[in-house]
Amino acid sequence: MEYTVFILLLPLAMFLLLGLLDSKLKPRVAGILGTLGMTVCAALAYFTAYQFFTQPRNAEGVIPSVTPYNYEWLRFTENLHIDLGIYLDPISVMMLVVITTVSLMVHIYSLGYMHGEKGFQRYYAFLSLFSMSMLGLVVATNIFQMYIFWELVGVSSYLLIGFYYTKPAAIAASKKAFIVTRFADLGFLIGILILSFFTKTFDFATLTATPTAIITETAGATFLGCSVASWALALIFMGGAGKSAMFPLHIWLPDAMEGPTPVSALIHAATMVVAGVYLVARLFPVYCVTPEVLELITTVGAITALYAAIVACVQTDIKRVLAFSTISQIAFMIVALGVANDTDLHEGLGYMASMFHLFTHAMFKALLFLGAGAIIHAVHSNEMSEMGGLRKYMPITHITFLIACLAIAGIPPFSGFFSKDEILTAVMNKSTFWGIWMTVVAGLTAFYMFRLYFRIFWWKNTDCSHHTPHEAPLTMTLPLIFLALVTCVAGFIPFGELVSVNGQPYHIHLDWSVATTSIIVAVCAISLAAWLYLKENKKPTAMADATRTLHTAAYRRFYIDEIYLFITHKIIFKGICAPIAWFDRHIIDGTMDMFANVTQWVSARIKGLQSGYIQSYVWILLMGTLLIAAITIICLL
Amino acid sequence: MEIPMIYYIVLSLVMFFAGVYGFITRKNMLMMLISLELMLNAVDINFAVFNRFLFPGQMEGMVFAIFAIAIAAAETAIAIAIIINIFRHIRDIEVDKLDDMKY
Amino acid sequence: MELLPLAQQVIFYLLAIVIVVCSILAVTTRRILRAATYLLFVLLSTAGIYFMLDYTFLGSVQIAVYAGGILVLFVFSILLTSHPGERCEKTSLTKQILGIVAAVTGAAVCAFALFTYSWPAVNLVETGEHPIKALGHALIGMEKFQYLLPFEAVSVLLLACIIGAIMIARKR
Amino acid sequence: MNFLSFFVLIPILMMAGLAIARDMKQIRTVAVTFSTLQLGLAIYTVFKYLAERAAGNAQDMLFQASTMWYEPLNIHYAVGVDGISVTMLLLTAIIVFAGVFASWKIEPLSKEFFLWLTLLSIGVYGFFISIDLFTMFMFYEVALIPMYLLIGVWGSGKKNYSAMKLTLMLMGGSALLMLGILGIYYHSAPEGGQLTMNILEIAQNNAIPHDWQYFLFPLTFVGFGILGAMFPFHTWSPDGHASAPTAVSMLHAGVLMKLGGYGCFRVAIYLMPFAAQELSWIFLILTGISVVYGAFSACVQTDLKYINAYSSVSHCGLVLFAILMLNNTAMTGAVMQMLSHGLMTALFFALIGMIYGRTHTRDIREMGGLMQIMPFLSVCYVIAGLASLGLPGLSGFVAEMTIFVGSFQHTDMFHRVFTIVACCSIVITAVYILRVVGKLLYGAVQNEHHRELTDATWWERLSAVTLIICVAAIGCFPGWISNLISNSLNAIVERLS
Repeated sequence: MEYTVFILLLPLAMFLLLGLLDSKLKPRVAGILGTLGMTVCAALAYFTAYQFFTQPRNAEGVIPSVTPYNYEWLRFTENLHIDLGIYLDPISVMMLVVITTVSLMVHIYSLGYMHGEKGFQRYYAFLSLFSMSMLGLVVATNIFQMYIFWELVGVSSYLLIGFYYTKPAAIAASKKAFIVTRFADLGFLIGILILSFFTKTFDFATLTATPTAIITETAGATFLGCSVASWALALIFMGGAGKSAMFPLHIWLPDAMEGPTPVSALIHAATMVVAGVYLVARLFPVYCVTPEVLELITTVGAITALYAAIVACVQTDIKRVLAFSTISQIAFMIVALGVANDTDLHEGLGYMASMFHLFTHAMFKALLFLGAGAIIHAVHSNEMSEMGGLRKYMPITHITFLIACLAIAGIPPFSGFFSKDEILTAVMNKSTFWGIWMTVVAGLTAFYMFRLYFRIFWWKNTDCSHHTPHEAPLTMTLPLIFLALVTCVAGFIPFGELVSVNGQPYHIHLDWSVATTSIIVAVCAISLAAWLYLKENKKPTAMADATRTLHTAAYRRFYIDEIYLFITHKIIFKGICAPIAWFDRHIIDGTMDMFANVTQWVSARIKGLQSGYIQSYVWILLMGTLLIAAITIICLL
Repeated sequence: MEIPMIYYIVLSLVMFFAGVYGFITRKNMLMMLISLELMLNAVDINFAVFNRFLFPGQMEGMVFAIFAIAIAAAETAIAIAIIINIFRHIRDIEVDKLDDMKY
Repeated sequence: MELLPLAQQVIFYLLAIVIVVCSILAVTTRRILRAATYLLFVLLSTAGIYFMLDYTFLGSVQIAVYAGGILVLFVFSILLTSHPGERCEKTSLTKQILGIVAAVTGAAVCAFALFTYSWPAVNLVETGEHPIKALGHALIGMEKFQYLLPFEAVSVLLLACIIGAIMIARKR
Repeated sequence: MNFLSFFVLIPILMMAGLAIARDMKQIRTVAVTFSTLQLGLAIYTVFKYLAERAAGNAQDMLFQASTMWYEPLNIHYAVGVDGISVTMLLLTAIIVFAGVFASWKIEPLSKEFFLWLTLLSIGVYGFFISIDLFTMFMFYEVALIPMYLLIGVWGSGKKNYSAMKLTLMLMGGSALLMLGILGIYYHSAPEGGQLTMNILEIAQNNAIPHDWQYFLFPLTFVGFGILGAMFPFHTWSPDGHASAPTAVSMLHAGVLMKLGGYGCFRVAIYLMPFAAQELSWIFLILTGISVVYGAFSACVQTDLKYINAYSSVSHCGLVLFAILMLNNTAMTGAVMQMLSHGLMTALFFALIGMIYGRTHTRDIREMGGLMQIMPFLSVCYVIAGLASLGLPGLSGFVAEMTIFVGSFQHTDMFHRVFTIVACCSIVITAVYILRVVGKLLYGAVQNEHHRELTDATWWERLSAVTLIICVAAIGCFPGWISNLISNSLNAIVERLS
């Protein structure tokens, strides 16, 4: 399967081609070239998936993982070396499919959405760069390769968020996204360093094959009461949490919506943000040897899920709502991983559920974002208050959006139902408390999604006197329809057969008690949303007024951003950087200047001796001579 | 030759230190030059006197006195040329005004 | 010069008084032209001293070069650079004191050295005047006690001086 | 004659050529021809070196040659190269080449400018090829002195102050160095043996007593460390770089600061391994501070060159930091960091110079939205920034990661903790780089007059593109250069154990 290397090289070539030629290409040509490249790439990915999953299973019933390509890129020591390679196992192949599909859809969609934008070619170049990096990330053979592509996706995300580089908000958002994730990456890097120091390898295959090695190697080494192994893994998770926008590192994601909407769909909904989940899944056997870290992961995920869901309920910018919903949904996946275990298939249900949700979520969240893009394209605003009653004007968008909302709310038979149900079951198995917690979050999800849906498509009958919204062009609706179809059928894919914690096929069976509960909760939430938002009325405002404090707090995202702002500006900039700069200029440099000044002062003082007046010289010369003469005479006497 | 050698030397001594005094106190460059001539002259006397009294058969002292006079003449010529040149530039020949090239 | 001892003494004292007085006046007078004149007296008296010592050639050189040549230069330059009757400004008291201190201590130390030194017994031989011919040989000879090298050096120096003086003083 | 001497000879010929050049065109022709020649020679050296190694030549230094120069002190003109010097020679040649194009329109006194610049490069080349302590020191001085004139005459801002400060501080460093070198010389052979200045012989004799090493190691390390901008001796760097003309900043930050790191390797660590191990912790603290401190300082600067100078403090701090880790990987990282920092900082300074040449200000508060006005320069600036903050695929990442991984392999806990402290710089670097990029390139145009400015000319493009290609090449294919360096380091590392 050596051809898989072209899945990476093709987008890279596209990036170089489009990036270097830039404005020398016609926008249209650039767009089509990029899309074609991605199409080939997607075809290759599908073929890979087909080939991979149809392989004969080995004796344990596991699909053997394949490393079709591995190149030693940089050697550090005897054991440590960064390889660039391709590692195919169920989850990476699944990710290949997800990424290429969504990316292809976004490529096609952008042909219409970004039409006429300045820097169209650049946009496609960045998209290709991102696709390349993301694909490289998921097929990484070793943790350092992952880190490399991890950084690359970070940069592509930075470039794409800041695509409208004249808009201050976009610049700030891109900067924020990069720096927050960079901070998380610091944890990732330190985690890698610690892990590799003890296990003497970066290689995933080796790491996961002997996951207990880290425990034996680090035996006795503790730091602040926890074993070094836990620290390493927790730090690596920190990297994942940063990319996946887990609380409290989530602050960059809502702001990242300043980027073009298709970018949000690709990067900040479907692919890049699930990198954290993927990272934990990739190292899952290793995580399993440190249960305390898994508990940490569960807790972080659960808090994030609830937090994001609450905030999503009161946001007014549709992309922000979707962003918080993304955070919340990723938190679902994280929680599912946290409650899983690799002892057997049943214990490891969370792992499978998490991956399944990742898959379905990527499709319907991309759909939601692309739909939102179509709406924004039509209304020229992100604010809900500008919208309403759009169902008449944009039928295709309406239907596909509804499908996606139903999917995310967990209504059968849409894909979200199946995956979310597995997650709830897994959580319920582990702990009832978290199970109820997550069910509540699922309910909230249904509520805020339908709040969004009703608010956009129903609410009022828009007069649209000055501007009539119209359905998007074909290039934009086609991806919507495609993704909607996928959303409808994805739930029936026998996902557990392909992906499971130890690779053996797992037959998904619905736990009807959990499923029924969640459906009931979802339906109630939807009804509540319908009651509040179906027709234009004063109820929502009244409710908001009734819970003013909570509402404002949630609207301001519980002031987390303000706290960050305080820390960065007041503490880091004013409290550390500025004093250091002052110290440097005045104390350190001052000391150096002082040496110079003292020297100068002394010379100025003794300069009088070198007056330049020949008479003083003569006088001094004479007196000196006389002194010497006198001394000589006295001595001779 | 009734006059003892020491008389001559004391004479030149007085002349020399008169020159020193003049050189140190006067600001006018020409005056300094005059003082300088006094000192040179005192030295010439010493040459001649030592030659005469201590080594009467030889003439080193005299020869060197002649050389000294020649060099003094040369030096004076140059010095005066310089002084006049300076005078042309700054209309003055006081030494303490000559500080353009200082520092 | 054959002179009576008394006459010798009288002449010496006369010359000595002229030299001492004129030297001191030369360095203290505030009129520069007078200073030059005093210098002339000093130079002439010095020439007198040389004559007394039987160095007639030296004495005549002294008169010709110093009194005749250099002094004329001085007078010219003085006239060029100052107005007639102009007085130099008074030297400051500090400077005077410094000068006096330097001169007096210097003189004292030298005098002390002179008077405490035990001179070799001066065996004054009446040699009369050195023949000019011998002097001429000494100046251009290359043997021991002959001075061709310094002579040439001085001649080159003089040449350089002439050129230098012209270069410096000429108008640009 | 040994072909390494051409590294010194070609610039001398170039100076002769410049001396007879009459107008700007001829000056440029001469400069371009010779710097290209030099670049060719550097590349040739790399290949020849690799071929020689492949042929199995296992000497520590290849292409050695030695000529007696001053008998009483046994000073030789001795040359030889290993992987590290070859890398540095290549770096120098690239930067000089780019620097020539960056100073295409230097005014006034262009001929003199190029003459001094060439003299500076002679010093640098000579330093890298020398294996005799005294020759090395002499070339070091040759490289320092022209700086004074180059900054003082062609600089901007407080140029006299900066030139003076830079020269005096570096001279202070070389005074320490002179002392250190003499100390090494007088202990270079066992009792009664022939004293020598040759580094290889000194290393072979290994005769410097331990108590003397305690004294000489700090002298030499600080002496070179001053040039490597080690805290607290870095303050010449912000002022010096800010005032220097473009090509000089490039050469200075790009190459001259590397003399410090290279010297620490070649003299301090290689010749005094015992003290290096015993005293490394002191300097580790200092360099660790440099790394973080430089980055923090850069965060609040407003002058582009100051930002870059502090960033250089941080990055060069990392070089010395890694050297002190005393293991092969970290030291390989250090050399790669020298190379990488040299290239990208030269790129930065070149771009800043080009921007400054147009806007006549370097204050980021007075500029904005340059991306719309000069897209080419802006894109290059972004690339340089990304390289600086360690984007994979560009050289900074490779070097930093090699350093971090290598440093973290140290068996001592203290060293590992300090590695983590140094790692923090990657975040701070991102902060100040993005701050500049955001303010300078993105956003609305601050000054309406800037709208009329033009984008890069062909020679500016050539200069920037050369550097970018090198940065990207190292970033994408680091393997061969890492092997080249790491093989040469074995000799040094063996002495340490």
